Amino acid sequence: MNGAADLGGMMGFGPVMPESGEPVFHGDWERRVFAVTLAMGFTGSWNIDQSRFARESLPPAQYLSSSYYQIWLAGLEKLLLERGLVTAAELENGKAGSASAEVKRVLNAGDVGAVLAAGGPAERRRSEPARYSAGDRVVARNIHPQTHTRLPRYLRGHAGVIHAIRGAHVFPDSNAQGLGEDPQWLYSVAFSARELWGTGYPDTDRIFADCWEPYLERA
Amino acid sequence: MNGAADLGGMMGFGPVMPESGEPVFHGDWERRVFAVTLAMGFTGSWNIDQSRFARESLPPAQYLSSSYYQIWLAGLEKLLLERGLVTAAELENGKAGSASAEVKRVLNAGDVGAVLAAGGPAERRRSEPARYSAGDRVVARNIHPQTHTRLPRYLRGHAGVIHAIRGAHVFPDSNAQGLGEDPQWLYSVAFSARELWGTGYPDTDRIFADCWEPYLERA
Amino acid sequence: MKLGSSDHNHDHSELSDTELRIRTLESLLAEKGYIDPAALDILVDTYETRVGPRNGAKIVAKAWTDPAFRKWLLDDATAAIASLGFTGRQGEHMVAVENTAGLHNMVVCTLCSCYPWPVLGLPPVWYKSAPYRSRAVIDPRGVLADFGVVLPEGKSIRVWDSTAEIRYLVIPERPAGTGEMDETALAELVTRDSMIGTGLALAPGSFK
Amino acid sequence: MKLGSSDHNHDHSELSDTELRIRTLESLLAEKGYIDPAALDILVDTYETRVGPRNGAKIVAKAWTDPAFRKWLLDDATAAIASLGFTGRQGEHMVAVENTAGLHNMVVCTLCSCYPWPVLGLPPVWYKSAPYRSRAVIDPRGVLADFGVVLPEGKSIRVWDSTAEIRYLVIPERPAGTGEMDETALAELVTRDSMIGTGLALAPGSFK
Repeated sequence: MNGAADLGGMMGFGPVMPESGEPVFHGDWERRVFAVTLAMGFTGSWNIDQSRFARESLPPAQYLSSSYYQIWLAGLEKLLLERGLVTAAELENGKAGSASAEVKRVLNAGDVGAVLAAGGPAERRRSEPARYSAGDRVVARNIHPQTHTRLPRYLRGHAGVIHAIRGAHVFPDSNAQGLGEDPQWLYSVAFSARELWGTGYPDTDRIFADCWEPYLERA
Repeated sequence: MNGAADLGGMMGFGPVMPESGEPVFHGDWERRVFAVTLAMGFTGSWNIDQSRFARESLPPAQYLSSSYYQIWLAGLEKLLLERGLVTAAELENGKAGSASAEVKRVLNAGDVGAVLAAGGPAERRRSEPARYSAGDRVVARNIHPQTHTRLPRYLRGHAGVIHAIRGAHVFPDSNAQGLGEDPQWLYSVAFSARELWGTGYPDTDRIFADCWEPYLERA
Repeated sequence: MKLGSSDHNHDHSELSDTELRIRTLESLLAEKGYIDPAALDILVDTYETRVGPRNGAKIVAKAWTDPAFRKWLLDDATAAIASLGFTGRQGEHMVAVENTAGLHNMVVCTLCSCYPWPVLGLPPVWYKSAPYRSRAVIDPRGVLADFGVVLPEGKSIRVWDSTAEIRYLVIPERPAGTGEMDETALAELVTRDSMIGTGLALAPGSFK
Repeated sequence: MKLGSSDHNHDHSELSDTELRIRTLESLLAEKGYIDPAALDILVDTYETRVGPRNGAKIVAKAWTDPAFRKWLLDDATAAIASLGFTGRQGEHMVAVENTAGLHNMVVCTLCSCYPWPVLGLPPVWYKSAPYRSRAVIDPRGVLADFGVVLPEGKSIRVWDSTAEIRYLVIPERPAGTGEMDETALAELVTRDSMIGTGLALAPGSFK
């Protein structure tokens, strides 16, 4: 979707200002939002692309006016309600008022280390060969889905060169809609800064993005 | 600039919901913001393109979280401070604490009718002939100025057809920077919905925008 | 209402802050001699009570009944509209676009809130809001559905993004069964939304 | 801090609302049997005290001193990094990009906050914020200037937008005058920002 999260090339946000001290978390509430989000993700009630979409589809004013972990919390609440894991009344008063839903897994303290170490690889097998090779000229398609996509708006319609093949990976545009992983070849594509933004950039500056095959067509 | 005001094609804002009754103003404060903004505009301390830029360059979170006349008020305060017509301390306590600046004109009650009737035409003479004619195929340039422009992001890089010549008009990109009116030929350009947004649109749907000659190049 | 939402409620504490700021600012600017408070009252009265979409409705009704005026309006809207006495601020350069059996026009300003004040008055809140400005160009049929309008299959849409100082007035289709009606009666069928393109003219008998 | 600003202050009343919501939510989810509170403590402890940019610094220092490891890291970063014991969540597919005399690399995630957790820990606030995400791709030299970094004339920039599950680690240039230093000492020169590409490795003697 063309949402507030698709920030590449936007202006008006001011300078980048690192904070002093840079604590990992700012207050205990951030610790809890982080950990509850990870633990609920482990239950298998949604996939990573669905959790990203839950955040990026927040109303743009809310997205930009919230802090990072406030966005996580709002996204988590949305997913919990959508999946029927909690009711609005339960969220409101913090007490279970209905039977629990079935979840696939629960993250137990004893398993955290192994679960984090395993991670969640996105690479999959795909029987069809990759359509493009390093050096091929491609164009990012001009798509504007209402649903989740990882093709940023600033790349659409622009020409680039295949830099490398990353393997076949879960396709977020499908996975976020619950339509299956539909693995697709993933490419590192090099776009020149001049192509994306116009004159005024050194000829050799490049922006690289990882683009799934359905995002691309041959130039 | 690629700011929050450049809304064409963005998603996530919800449905269009007309309010019941539709009062022209919602409370007296809206009346006063409207009228003070018009009256201060008449003083000649800034032009219309500068006032638009003052609004669209507000921080995006503020722009989207404010109501329309709150944006006008914030833009007006910014212009008053930038032009030295008021000081921050004066804004704070509402009392003049320094000499008034010179302004070109003051809008008196007796002149309002004539001033509104006259308006502020933007058409100017330009000695060079128009470069394009109706039917010419053009492409909107892929520009990303930090400064004011009236070429929306959703048109950039896309091909269209000259529909009509509107005359030579004040060029906002120059005027907003205080670099003079620099009149340029203005064209109505027709873009097909499919060209802008991809498949899924009727072949004959069109989006028309008024584009100054420097925004265009021959296709 | 937040520009970025569909919700018409104001946050109360923010509102009182805004109310205080504009009161303070107005008295400051008057004290400094930049504004004449009496002029402000006239500005407000002009757009709150005198200028509004009845002006546009007269133009449309005349175009429906007077072929020469219709042609003039389509050829040089600024002059044709001025002949009825509607001129001035935010209507300096007018263009009229006509709906037909095969074509529906809709007007938006994606970048701010450009709107033809002399013929329609000040724009409604939704016209200035992010939901309308964002979707009118990418999903005009979805926007029309929000207004309860469904176009016949095969009708094309033209969306006019008011990116310059040209202001657009839509001439809606004249409803069927109005052959006997005079200009004054016809003007009653011309809604504001039908002149923006988010509505159609009313069928005779359907208005109160 | 609002995502859309550079200001690190929190609005206090919003914060207490958020604090209450997450407390309420955590106890609800525990009551419903979806989460094990003890697991949460371990998750927090892992990323607050155990995983951080010292992991990345070890990798870089080894690449600076061990040509075979450097080659392995550039050819198959996931495996090379795993050989040092750093694996797992948000580092499943690693790519290392090397700065040279002619080339500077910088990593961003314009769409959210993708970042190589096993080697750098959780991202700093600025990495996740709108100022960085918006400008890194359109104005990388301006962003570097915000960090006090000015690249030599003629050096090219490569910005890596983390749009998929590939995570990027920048190998900064080894500072001059470090020929005698061992891996442990070199790792001290490798700042977190130098591995994102918003900083350079420290000159010897410049760190405390």
